[in-house]
Amino acid sequence: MALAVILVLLVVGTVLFHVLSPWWFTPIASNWSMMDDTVKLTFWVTGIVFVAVNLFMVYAIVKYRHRKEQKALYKPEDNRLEWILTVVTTVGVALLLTPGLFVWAKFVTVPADATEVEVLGQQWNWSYRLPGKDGTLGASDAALISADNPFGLDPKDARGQDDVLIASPELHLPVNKPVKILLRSRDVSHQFAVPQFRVKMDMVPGMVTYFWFTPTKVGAYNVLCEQLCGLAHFAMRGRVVVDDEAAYQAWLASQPTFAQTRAEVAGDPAAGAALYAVCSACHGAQGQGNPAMNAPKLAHQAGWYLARQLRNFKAGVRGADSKDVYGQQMSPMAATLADETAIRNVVAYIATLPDERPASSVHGDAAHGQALYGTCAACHGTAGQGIWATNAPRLAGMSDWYLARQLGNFQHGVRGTHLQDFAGAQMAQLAAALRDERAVNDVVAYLATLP
Amino acid sequence: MAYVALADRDHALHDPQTFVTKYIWSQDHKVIAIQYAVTAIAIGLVALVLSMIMRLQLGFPHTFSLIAPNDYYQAVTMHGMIMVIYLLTALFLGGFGNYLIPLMCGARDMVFPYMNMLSFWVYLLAVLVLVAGFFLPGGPTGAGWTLYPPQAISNGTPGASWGIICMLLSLAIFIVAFTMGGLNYVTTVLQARCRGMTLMRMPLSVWGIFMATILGLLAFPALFVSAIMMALDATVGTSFFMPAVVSMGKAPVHHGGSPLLFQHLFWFFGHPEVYIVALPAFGIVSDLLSTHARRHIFGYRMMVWAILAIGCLSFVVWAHHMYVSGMNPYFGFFFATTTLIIAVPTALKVYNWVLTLWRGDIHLTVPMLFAIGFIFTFTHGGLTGLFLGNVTVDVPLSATYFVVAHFHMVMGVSPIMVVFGAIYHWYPKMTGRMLNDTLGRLHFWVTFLGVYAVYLPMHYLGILGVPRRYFAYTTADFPESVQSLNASITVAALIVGTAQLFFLVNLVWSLRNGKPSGSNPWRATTLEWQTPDTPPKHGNWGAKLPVVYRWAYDYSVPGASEDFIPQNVPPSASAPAGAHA
Amino acid sequence: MAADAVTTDAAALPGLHGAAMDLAADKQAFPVPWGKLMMWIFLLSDTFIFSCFLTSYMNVRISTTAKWPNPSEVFALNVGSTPVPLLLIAIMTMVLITSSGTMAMAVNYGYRRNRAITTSLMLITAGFGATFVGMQAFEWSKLILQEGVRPWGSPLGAPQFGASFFMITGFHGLHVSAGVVYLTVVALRVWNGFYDRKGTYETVEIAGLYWHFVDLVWVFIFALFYLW
Amino acid sequence: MDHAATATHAEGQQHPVAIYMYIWALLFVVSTFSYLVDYFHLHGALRWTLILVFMIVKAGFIVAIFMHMRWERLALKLAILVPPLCLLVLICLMAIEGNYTFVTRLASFVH
Ligand code: HEA
Ligand code: HEA
Ligand code: CUA
Ligand SMILES: [Cu+2]
Repeated sequence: MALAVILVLLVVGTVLFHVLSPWWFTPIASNWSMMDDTVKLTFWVTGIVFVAVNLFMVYAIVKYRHRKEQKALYKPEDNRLEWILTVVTTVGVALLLTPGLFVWAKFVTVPADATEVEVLGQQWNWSYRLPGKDGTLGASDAALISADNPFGLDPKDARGQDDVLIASPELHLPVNKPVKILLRSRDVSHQFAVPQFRVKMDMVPGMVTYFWFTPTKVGAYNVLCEQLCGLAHFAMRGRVVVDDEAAYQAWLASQPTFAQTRAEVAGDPAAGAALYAVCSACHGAQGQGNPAMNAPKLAHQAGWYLARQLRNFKAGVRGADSKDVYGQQMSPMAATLADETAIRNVVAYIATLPDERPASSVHGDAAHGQALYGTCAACHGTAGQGIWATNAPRLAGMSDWYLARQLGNFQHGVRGTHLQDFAGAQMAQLAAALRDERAVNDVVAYLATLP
Repeated sequence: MAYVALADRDHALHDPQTFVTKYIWSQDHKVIAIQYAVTAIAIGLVALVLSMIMRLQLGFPHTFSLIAPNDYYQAVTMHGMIMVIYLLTALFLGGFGNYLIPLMCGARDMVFPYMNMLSFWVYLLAVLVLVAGFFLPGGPTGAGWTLYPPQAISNGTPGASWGIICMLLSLAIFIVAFTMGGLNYVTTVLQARCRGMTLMRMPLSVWGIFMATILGLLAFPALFVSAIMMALDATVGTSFFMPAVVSMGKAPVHHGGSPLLFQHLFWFFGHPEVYIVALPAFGIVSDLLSTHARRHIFGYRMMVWAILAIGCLSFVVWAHHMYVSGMNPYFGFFFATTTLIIAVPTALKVYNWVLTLWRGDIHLTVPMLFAIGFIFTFTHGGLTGLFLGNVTVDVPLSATYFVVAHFHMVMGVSPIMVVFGAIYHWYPKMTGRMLNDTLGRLHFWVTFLGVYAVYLPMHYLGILGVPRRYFAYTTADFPESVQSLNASITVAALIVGTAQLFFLVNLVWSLRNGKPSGSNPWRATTLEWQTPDTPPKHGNWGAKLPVVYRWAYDYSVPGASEDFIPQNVPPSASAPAGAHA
Repeated sequence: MAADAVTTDAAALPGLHGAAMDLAADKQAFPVPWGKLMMWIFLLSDTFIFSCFLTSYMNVRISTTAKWPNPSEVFALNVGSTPVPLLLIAIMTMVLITSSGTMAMAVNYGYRRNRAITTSLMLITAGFGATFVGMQAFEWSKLILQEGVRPWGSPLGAPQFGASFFMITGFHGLHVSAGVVYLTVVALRVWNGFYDRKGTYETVEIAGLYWHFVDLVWVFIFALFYLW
Repeated sequence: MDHAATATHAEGQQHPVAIYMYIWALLFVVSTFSYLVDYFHLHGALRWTLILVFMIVKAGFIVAIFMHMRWERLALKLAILVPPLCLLVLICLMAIEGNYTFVTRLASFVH
């Protein structure tokens, strides 16, 4: 009876696998332990049924397997048995459903003392908004979204002025305080999910959805997007850091309000020119870049991107890795820029520099590169022009040798590994899709052909 | 009675003359069935290959890196859609439905053979349009088989320009094809049965296919409508499903649409759809079990009522796919309740299958092996469904590999088991030859053990929180062990995938070399085995329609000379009337 | 149940029990021709299509924050200088109802094997249908040219207004147009005695079912789109 | 039910032409009523009830008389008229859902 034996083995094996499996829920870090309980309960009930049904089947297979002059029993209906089974099943189902509904009732009723936090999802990263002093969030509108109002807040709405805007994918929360997470999306549906919190919810463009929980463990947790949102869905990461009260307040204090972000003055090219003198040594007076100095072209690169990279270098988010030789050279240079204003000024100056095409130095199969570039185009644009909304810098007409080197760095964990470098980490995940050096050169070669 | 005569009214069978009218433009339900089946299996193999490519990426992301993220999402999407719609739906209804309904009901053909023929050709067109997506600029859509807008039609999703249009068009065409066929199946079952064939004497195969067809006729409209509206949103610029969105930093062009509306429409179709592929499997497996256990199906009436109950309930559970979609959270109470209620009739079917084996005279033939494999995997998959149906339990598991494991176990494995069992069972009737037994057993064991090795561990990835529809993970997200588990799953999947060659080889080889089967190799009671010639000729029954005297399950009737009494045998000393008229 | 072939005399038994007996009958569940049942089931399926359209329209209309234009003004016609609300729509409704009436009678005369009257009634029905489509074309052009309403937006308010309107009335219009062709074909066959030769006029009734359904759908569109 | 008897014994559906005329007239009247509902700018619950009532009445007549449902066997009546009921669930829930979306939009968007 090979079949019977194997079926028994499968049943036993299944149970054993369940018991011994190292793959199980991540340690819970929220108040939703009841969810785990309902799961465990369900495992018990269904597990018993699974074993019972299959072992009975095995019994039948063994006992009633075909033998000479054996005849099956002819007894079409057995209503009593059917009814008993119906009742048992109904009871079993009720046993599962009732606790489930009770917990769900908790889920849909948000505690009165829960503070609101808005999560804004977009292809393919996260940002957050806190109500600020007045405890209420201002109105938003997709039509208002732009590079300098990424949250699309209504400038005329008084409630919005003190809203705290967190442009980074890292959110901090105070431990043991219930939060109501409001979910808003800028483009397509996403899902804000942190396995350790158990609860999650889609964010649907054109409306605002919610769920609530109370973080119970201090620590840092990865945010995963669990609603297919396009090509980089799998690389859409954020982080929730659960702090004790003191640390939380400290963090909160360092975050700008909407009013403050509006107040920021544009950089001053004239002031920037002076600062740029330092840079020009390597990057050239026209910011045209200089392979000999390993300095990439800066002219015509998106200002917001340059500013972010300068901040990263200053903060050691980039260029800290010992393998990143040239990055390490850049860090001290960036350090000479005193503050945010300095950064803005120098970026403003770079914006005034003329755009001249660097000679191409990387050789590869542009046709093949074009095929590969299909993936990159999603963020960097079909023309490689760069898109602020996806944090993607310009690639077309930039120093190709530099692009190749950076792709290499991303692939080999030289860049994009720092905890705060979310965009870099995302790029690293996508760069991993390029099989080898050849693939890298092909893409870069294709980029060189773009106008 | 004026109208009773209607059913006796024989078809004006156009008798096919040329090879073309016989095998290509054929109006014979059996030929159409085979055309449907071959097309479905062919496209199914494409989906199979796609799944293998996906597995290679998931199992060995950096060793092979055959594909880029956009290819992966296109593979996932086409894999899912092809498997559900173009393989299983078409194979069960267009294939088995076409072949079995007239034969099992004792009809000469479908009631409207010409329309039936059109149905196939339109289906073929749908498949071609779908495949065309692969060759258009941007490739097929990568929006996931659920095609949620805005994502499905906005840049940043592969194939958002041409692919999605192809997909929507193909679906619309498929629905037209299905409607033409479906109207035929339903009307044939209701109006064209032979004398003595009452509904409560019909084999459960027919019941399952019949109910599935009704579900199709009532559920596909929702998909049809949403396909049209999404196509309009994409091409004309209407805003049904599209709110104001800032895609890639560009200013909104749409205003005020509701993405949730699409999700509701999709699942109003989608959930009945999963039963469309399940119910025929339920029906067919019942007949396999009863025939090869030489015992009547246990609790026939209950089985019929269960099919009806499941069919009705399946229209009021759809939003269990949307517990965490941001819909009105209070819906959770309603849908969790209705969803778990479905478990009861389904449970009864499971019990009755097992109870059919109990006190039977079980022959472990290849079809029987697959039938038992079905019970095992379906019970497993169904039970995991209870996790997901119970709203609270679903929240942590939704959108993880637990879901993927659930629906493969219950849809990607168990109905496929039935498909295989059924082909081993009816191949003799279709060709007059048996399939090779050794190859068959080999095929069963590798497939059965293989798929369990694929999908059992997958649940635990889900519990750990590994999300579905991920091209790759980083070690920052999940422990190394996840990677190694994925690798082993891939290996198992590859083995199973290649094992299908046993089957394909068997199909072709036995056509010539299989041992002749005779007209009723399994000594079965149902009408299709009682045809005057095997394979049945055009018109099925020769001069005279059969007359039915008993239900489909008179196996091992006490006092009978044989351990089975065909439905068309009148009661007599050697063949007493069964307990069940 | 008797073991030999059963043939229930369905017409004899009224009520639920009768229904049960019908369904328990062998050979066929309903005392109607194959084609007629098939048409009924098709219409059932079509009902789901139109219901989904209307439900979607309802959902987007409820959920939009933009102003929803008032149909009774948008679809008003000027008689002299005074605007009469929904005038054209009212007329269209009457036209369609009338066509349904003539169709019903056509079916009737069909069964009485009165070819001349049947044919003419059907052609009249088709004629009304064509008129309806014509009026709809007029209404569309008025909406597009004068009101500036487009499927992707409208000066009057919510873009879903135009979108739903064009989609729903358009889909209904297609049904009507198809019906006109269908009726004409059947009418001609009636005329050349095709059904006398075939021995039954059920096709006329089947065509009738389809036509009445088109009318039925309009009843809902009228109430839910124009009057809401 | 004698109608049914005749209907099934004689060929197909034959009923006195007068009845069609009668229903036709009725439909005219009811349509006019529902038109007047709008004409007199009735509002709120009253408007809704009237509109829906007239709609159902008209639909009823068309199905029952023009489409001969009235003379069909109960089995067929049930088979055709019961399935659409599951649409009611969809319609009601979609109304609620639309409302929910609307409320969240009011709560947090500029309008
Ligand atoms: C053949 C197809 C099929 C079948 C039959 C089922 C059957 C069921 N499914 Fe499944 N399901 C799918 C195909 C199917 N499903 C697919 C394709 C998806 C994913 C779509 C996507 O997102 O891509 C899905 C997803 C899915 C979800 C959404 C998960 C999510 O996205 O978060 C849910 C949630 O409720 C669910 C529930 C159920 C339930 C309760 C059943 C029930 O019908 C199961 C009933 C059966 C049993 C319960 C087993 C037998 C019973 C017994 C042995 C009795 C003993 C029981 C007790 C005593 C308690 N399914
Ligand atoms: C019937 C449906 C069906 C079937 C049979 C399969 C079969 C398989 N599926 Fe598929 N799958 C889906 C339906 C199905 N799948 C759906 C709906 C999705 C969701 C898509 C989405 O998220 O949008 C999905 C998604 C999906 C994923 C998740 C991808 C992701 O979320 O990132 C994975 C990953 O491993 C996977 C793997 C496999 C594998 C390895 C097989 C193997 O093939 C199983 C082993 C092989 C067999 C059991 C034999 C199969 C037989 C045939 C295919 C018939 C061919 C005909 C002959 C051989 C005669 N599938
Ligand atoms: Cu964002 Cu997936
Ligand atoms: Cu479902």
